[in-house]
Amino acid sequence: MKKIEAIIRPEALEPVKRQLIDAGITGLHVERVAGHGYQGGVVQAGRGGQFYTVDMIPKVKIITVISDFNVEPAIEAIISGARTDNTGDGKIFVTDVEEAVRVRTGERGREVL
Amino acid sequence: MKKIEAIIRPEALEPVKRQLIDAGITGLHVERVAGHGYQGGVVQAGRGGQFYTVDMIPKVKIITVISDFNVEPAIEAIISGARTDNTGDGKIFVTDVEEAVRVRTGERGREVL
Amino acid sequence: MKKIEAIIRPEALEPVKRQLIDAGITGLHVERVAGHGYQGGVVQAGRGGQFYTVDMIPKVKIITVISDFNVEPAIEAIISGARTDNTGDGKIFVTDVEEAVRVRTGERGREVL
Amino acid sequence: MDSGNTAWLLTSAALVLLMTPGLAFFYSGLVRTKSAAATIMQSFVMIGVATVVWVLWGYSLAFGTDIGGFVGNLTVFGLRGLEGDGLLFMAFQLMFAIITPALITGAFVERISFKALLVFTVAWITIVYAPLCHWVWAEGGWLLDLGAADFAGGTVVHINAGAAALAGALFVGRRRDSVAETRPHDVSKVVIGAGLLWFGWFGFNAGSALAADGGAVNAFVQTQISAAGGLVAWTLLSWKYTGHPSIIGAATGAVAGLVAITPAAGFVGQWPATDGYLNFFPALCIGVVGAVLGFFAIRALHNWRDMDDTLDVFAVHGVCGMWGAFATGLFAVAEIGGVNGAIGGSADLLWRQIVGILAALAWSFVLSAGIFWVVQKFMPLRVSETDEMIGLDRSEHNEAAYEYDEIGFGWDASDTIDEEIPSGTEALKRLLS
Amino acid sequence: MDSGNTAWLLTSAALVLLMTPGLAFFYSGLVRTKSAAATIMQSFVMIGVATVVWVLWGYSLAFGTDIGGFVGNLTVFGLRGLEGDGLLFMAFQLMFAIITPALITGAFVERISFKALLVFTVAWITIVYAPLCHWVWAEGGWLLDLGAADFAGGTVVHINAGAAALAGALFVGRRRDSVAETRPHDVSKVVIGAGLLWFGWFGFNAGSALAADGGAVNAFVQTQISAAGGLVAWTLLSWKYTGHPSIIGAATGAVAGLVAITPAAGFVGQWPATDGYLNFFPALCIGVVGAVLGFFAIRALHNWRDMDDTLDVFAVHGVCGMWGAFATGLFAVAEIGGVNGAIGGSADLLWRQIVGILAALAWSFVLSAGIFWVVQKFMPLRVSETDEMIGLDRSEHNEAAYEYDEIGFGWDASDTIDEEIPSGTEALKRLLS
Amino acid sequence: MDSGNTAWLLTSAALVLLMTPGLAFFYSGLVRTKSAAATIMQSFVMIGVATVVWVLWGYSLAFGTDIGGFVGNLTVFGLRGLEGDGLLFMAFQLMFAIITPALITGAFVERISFKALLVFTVAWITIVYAPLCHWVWAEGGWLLDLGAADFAGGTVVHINAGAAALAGALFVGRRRDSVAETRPHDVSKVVIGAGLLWFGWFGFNAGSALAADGGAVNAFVQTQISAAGGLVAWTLLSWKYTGHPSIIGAATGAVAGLVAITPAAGFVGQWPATDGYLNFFPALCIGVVGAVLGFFAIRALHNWRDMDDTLDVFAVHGVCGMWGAFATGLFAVAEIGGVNGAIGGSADLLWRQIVGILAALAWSFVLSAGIFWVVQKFMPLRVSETDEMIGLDRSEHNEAAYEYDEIGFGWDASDTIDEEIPSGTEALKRLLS
Ligand SMILES: Nc1ncnc2c1ncn2[C@@H]1O[C@H](COP(=O)(O)OP(=O)(O)O)[C@@H](O)[C@H]1O
Ligand SMILES: Nc1ncnc2c1ncn2[C@@H]1O[C@H](COP(=O)(O)OP(=O)(O)O)[C@@H](O)[C@H]1O
Ligand SMILES: Nc1ncnc2c1ncn2[C@@H]1O[C@H](COP(=O)(O)OP(=O)(O)O)[C@@H](O)[C@H]1O
Repeated sequence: MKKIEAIIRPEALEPVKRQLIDAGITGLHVERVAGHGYQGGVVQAGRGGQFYTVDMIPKVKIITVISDFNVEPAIEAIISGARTDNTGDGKIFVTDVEEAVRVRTGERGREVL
Repeated sequence: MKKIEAIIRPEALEPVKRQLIDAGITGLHVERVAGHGYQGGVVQAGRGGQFYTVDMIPKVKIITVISDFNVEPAIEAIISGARTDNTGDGKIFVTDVEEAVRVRTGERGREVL
Repeated sequence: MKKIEAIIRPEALEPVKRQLIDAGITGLHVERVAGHGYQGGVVQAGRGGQFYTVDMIPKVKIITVISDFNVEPAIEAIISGARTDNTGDGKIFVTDVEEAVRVRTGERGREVL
Repeated sequence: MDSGNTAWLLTSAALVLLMTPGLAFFYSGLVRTKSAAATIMQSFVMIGVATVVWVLWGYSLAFGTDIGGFVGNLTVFGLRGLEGDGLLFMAFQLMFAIITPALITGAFVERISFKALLVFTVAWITIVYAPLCHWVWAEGGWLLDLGAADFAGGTVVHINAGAAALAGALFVGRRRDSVAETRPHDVSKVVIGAGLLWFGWFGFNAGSALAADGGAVNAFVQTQISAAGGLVAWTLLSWKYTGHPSIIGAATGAVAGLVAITPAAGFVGQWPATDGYLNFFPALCIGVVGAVLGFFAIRALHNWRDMDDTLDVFAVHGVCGMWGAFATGLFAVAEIGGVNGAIGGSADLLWRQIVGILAALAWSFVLSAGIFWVVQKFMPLRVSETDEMIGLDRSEHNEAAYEYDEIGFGWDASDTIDEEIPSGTEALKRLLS
Repeated sequence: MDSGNTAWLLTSAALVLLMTPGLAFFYSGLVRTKSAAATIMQSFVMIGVATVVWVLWGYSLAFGTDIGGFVGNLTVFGLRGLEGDGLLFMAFQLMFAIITPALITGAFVERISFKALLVFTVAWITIVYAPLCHWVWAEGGWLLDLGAADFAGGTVVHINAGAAALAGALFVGRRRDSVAETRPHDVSKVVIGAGLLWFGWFGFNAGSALAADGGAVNAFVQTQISAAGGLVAWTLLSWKYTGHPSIIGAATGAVAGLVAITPAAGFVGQWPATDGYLNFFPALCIGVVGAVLGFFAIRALHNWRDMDDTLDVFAVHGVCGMWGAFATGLFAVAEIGGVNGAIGGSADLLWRQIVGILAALAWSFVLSAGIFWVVQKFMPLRVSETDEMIGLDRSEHNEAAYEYDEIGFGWDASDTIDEEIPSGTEALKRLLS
Repeated sequence: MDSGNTAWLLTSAALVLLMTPGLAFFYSGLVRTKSAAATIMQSFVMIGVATVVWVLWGYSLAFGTDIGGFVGNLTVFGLRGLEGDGLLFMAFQLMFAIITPALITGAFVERISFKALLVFTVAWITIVYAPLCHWVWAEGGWLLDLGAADFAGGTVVHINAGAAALAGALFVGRRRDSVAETRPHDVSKVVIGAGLLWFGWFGFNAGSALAADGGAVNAFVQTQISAAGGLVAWTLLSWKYTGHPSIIGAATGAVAGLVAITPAAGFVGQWPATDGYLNFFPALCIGVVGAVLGFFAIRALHNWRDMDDTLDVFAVHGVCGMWGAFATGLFAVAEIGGVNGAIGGSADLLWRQIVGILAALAWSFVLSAGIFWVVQKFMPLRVSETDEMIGLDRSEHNEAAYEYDEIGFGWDASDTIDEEIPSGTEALKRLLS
């Protein structure tokens, strides 16, 4: 099992979620995060019309634990939902998961995903 | 060392926390997440009495890094605190942790947990 | 590639961020969490002057995925920004990351960090 | 006007002004976070825009010398020659001209273009509101001459706003992501908004007596009873239909009761006229029935796909406004407002009320639709799909409603300055040098 | 009543109405997020319920023709025959009957069953409030005849609510998870609530002069001074005892000062009576001592396990109300309110005040406990353990106070409709077809 | 004073009181979350502190018997001998003495020491505010005798607060982390604050007529028009300069318009004096120009490093206050306020206005700086670097503004008590035993 963590734009959440569901991946959860990377920051304006930049940008993190064979489809789904070709589109990280347990039943392993 | 991540109902937080502490696991942190899985969604009502469903459900994620021998007790503690036998009770994921550092002292390894 | 997760005090966020950026690590994101550990809790006062303790403490989690050779510098940067020598300074956890993808380009591996 | 009446009318005008921020909160609490600030702005900006329009030409079109029963002329353009009581009446009426367009905005929150809204508003006050106001309240207005009764704005404000909302919902089109439902992001904002509306409504209704006398007292009490009836009724309805007593329902019910009593507040009260044994009855009935009608109107309209009147302006203001105008024709008693309604023995008033309702409805719907139709020739009425997805706060105003999160907004390394902060005397020296 | 007095009383009644939404915010800010909306509702719904009860039979029980000094009869049931000044007085009194039960709700927030609360409230206004109100303010009421002085509701509103809160805390029982403390989730809500309360309290106290005259002016000024004294004193106390000047303490101190001056506002002012050199003194003293008593009352009561009067209704309203009533007996001067207190040379008033305090306390506590005792025979007074854990917002009302988080609430895939959105004219055509 | 005038003045005083909580919200919304509650407290506490100072000696210094045109003596110390109309005037004036120091706090939010703020405030009301108030409004005051016109506090309140803010920003020093910008954490709080300010400002300006007459009506209308002009102008300016119509800009523009009209409200109105064809013009011009000046003043001042007047008190209150005082000298017409301005043919008033502006500016800046200079000898004016980083909410008051997050604050295991909760009768028994 692998864990996919994708940091994306908040407004990409729904398209990505839809793509993942279409790809058969329905178990997931999301978190609000603030990101910092190549994207320079968000420009805001003061009430005197002066501009300033905030260097932490609101992002959303989608996390889903999936079977190994689902990794590539998941990555593709996320990219197709989140890509706008501008910096700040986000990153996807893949890590290994050793065990998964369903609280309701105590079942373990791939079936619980 | 292993990292345990458990997605549970918000109202199960305190029972789970108490079970973990009783099991000797006191180092942990929690996050708010929104979940999507088998559980269908939350039904809400509009002011005209119409119903609608919100497909992302508020959940809490408990994260604790523990020694390997603590994994089974921790899983049991979480299940015993969070299980209601209804869908939506949550999932537990276990991953490997390579190193742990205590900021205050710079110490490393199992002792810092 | 390794993932560094550091749970720190909220007010240490900026010093830590600055240290990381100085160490050449600019890709990161942060989350709000509530922590529980050796630190006893936050003492608050009621309006009749009575005191009480809240056992979950607001913390910030910084997450950055970096190349293996950057792990030690990152740990040092975090410690130097967050250490106050009091309990509650926080913990750093290191885990392995198998793959990283840049959504904007689809590129993979160390270059995307 | 003596000092007491002046004091009450000044107070009333201030109270009605406060209703618009109250409405801004009421509406904002009902939408999603990402358009929460923009929704506030859509009401708040009306205080500026409507005031300017009103003091320039709006008041004159409404209350200038009558032209054919239909509209006023420009004799009092720019407040020409107004002072004392006339000026006070202008100010009181101004507050109504502010809140009415603000009410309409509920129909197309979360997607309207701010620019289009401003253009629409200026045109709407001029073309739709001012004439209708003239018909009903100005000397020579044809509905006034006909004898239709509208104490504080059932037709002018509520039916008018409701019908325009209907046109707006049709022309702006439904939200892209959620046809039928709105998801309130802050219940407490809804209730405090309703509380401020209720408070201000005493100025709206009891102020419409234009004096601090028994008529104002009567309007005050009718208002309170009807609002309470609406509150209780809607709470119970939501309890019955959803299994839970809805807080937003309670707030909405109060507003429904307030809307319904608006045209009636100065005409109903004593009941039955002969011995007044049940004086509480007409207002309670108007409030309760208003809530019931509003509740089922929302249910009915939510099944209608093209009509995404998001915050139910037509259901709450249009339907309850019509009911209130109709109920005035039922319950009016000569002892209170000088004219009897159908139950009091005279069917005349009822027919006149129906004429007033239909005239207001048709006039407002047709002309509002016309204005939208013209405006959309010049600019899009709604924002782009991406902007709608991002939310109006960021896309239209570049100002998120909330940045509560200290993360990323708290203490920003890039800004920090290492230089010493000068002492006060040092800074003063630098200033003077 | 002339137009000026009418204007002031209308304004005052509106101001007192606004206190209830203010209280809703004050209380809501003090509880935890998960019951934030429910707490607002518990106050807000009173505006509906109490209004209906009051206009039907409550006012008549309180101010109908006296029966043995104890209660009114049903002569003015349903507002029968009321108009003009009588109707205005009814409306003003109504606002007091709304806020008093709302005050009580602070004692059992976060666990009360909404249904039980409604049943309790209807019974309480009828059985407890209306008679006590009659004793103190109605012609023939035995406390009035005795000569006990209560200008604006120290006994009727505050002691009454405080004693009922005590009974409520005992019968509903303590919260399951936290015996002694409440954790305010929104300090700004607490302060804006206190601000609205303060603003409305000018109507409460200065309105109780029932005229816009020197008496109203005096009550206004005493109110302001006492509230300020309470604010400052409580801030300093919290500073001393916790090391930090508490913001919630400042807001609470203001309320304590306002409560304490309520019975006294029309009786104190000139000081000493002979030359008035220290006119500021009685009110400042009442406010400061009120805050001190309230502060230590909270400390004392929080050690008492069974008594989880969560938002300290008894400490703030009961204790400060008693102090205010007592202080009236100390500081009253004939120059202001026509009667002298103990310091002014006449111990009579003081004894009458003590009788009034004890009568209100006993009456309210015993009968409120009785009502709870009966209600719990028919329905549980509190929600289940799970529901308490989930919080009243979701369990009782299925409406979370806040859904600020865009995640999961922002843009919902399941709802999105791919169909084209029709243009306005298209939609219009469909509508007409 | 008759009952009508008394009613209006009581209402006005209450309205002005409400402005301070309104300001607290306005300011709090503009700062970052971590000092949101502290910012509210900095305004709210003024209601307590200024009231105590004012009723003890402040009012007497301002309105006691004149000493050399410069200050009042202590004849009315502690409200000695005040009653009726005199007491009412005291109360109305008190509300101004509350909000003025509250306005200043915007200059040094997020870093001021609360203790230093309190000490500064007491000194400032005594040394700076009371004398300046005497000059302008008290019998014998030199600016009044000179003939300078300040209807409702352009010099006394706004220029005064603006200049003191400048001194405060210099002495307290800039924020450590962000020199030039503030980051509003809650736009809705800003707007509701502006709404309450606007509402209260009717009391401020129309109340300053000290009667419910044509003068009050005129002031009311001028206030509304100017505020609306400011709102619209600032919105358009932000749109032009940033590409988006700013919501905070709209709120700020309204405040700028309100500030600018304050000194003029009772002097301008009819335009031109001869035929009044453009009666709307002076107020609209004052509001629009006020907004333009405020907007560019903010831009200009933000480039100035040492001057971190965080919430732009000088730009909004100082600059717009000066403009308003100047504009009074331009637009005043004898038909309204009894004196003609420069355009009306008499340059005299304009010169007097300029003297008044400069006197207020210099007096307030120099003495305020002096007070800060002295206070900093005894205690630090600002909190430590760590405390600033943590935010004033936690470091100064140990009370976070918001604890919305249920996590960690919802249900706390450590507190949970396993014991049975006793039934009500059981608890009652325990209580009685
Ligand atoms: N190495 C990293 N570790 C953790 N998060 C990262 C890392 N790099 C980027 N991110 C997150 O991904 C977001 C997008 O990355 P960014 O570099 O801005 O754009 P892009 O991926 O288009 O180059 C950032 O806001 C940040 O939250
Ligand atoms: N594969 C997964 N990856 C990440 N989170 C998951 C996954 N499956 C479920 N979750 C989380 O666990 C929660 C509970 O799962 P759900 O399927 O609804 O119920 P159950 O575990 O009882 O079958 C979901 O709301 C979601 O947040
Ligand atoms: N084993 C753990 N797993 C996850 N989070 C932990 C663990 N131990 C500590 N933490 C987090 O780190 C924070 C600091 O730890 P704490 O034990 O309080 O202080 P210190 O690290 O100084 O001993 C805690 O608030 C908690 O959020």
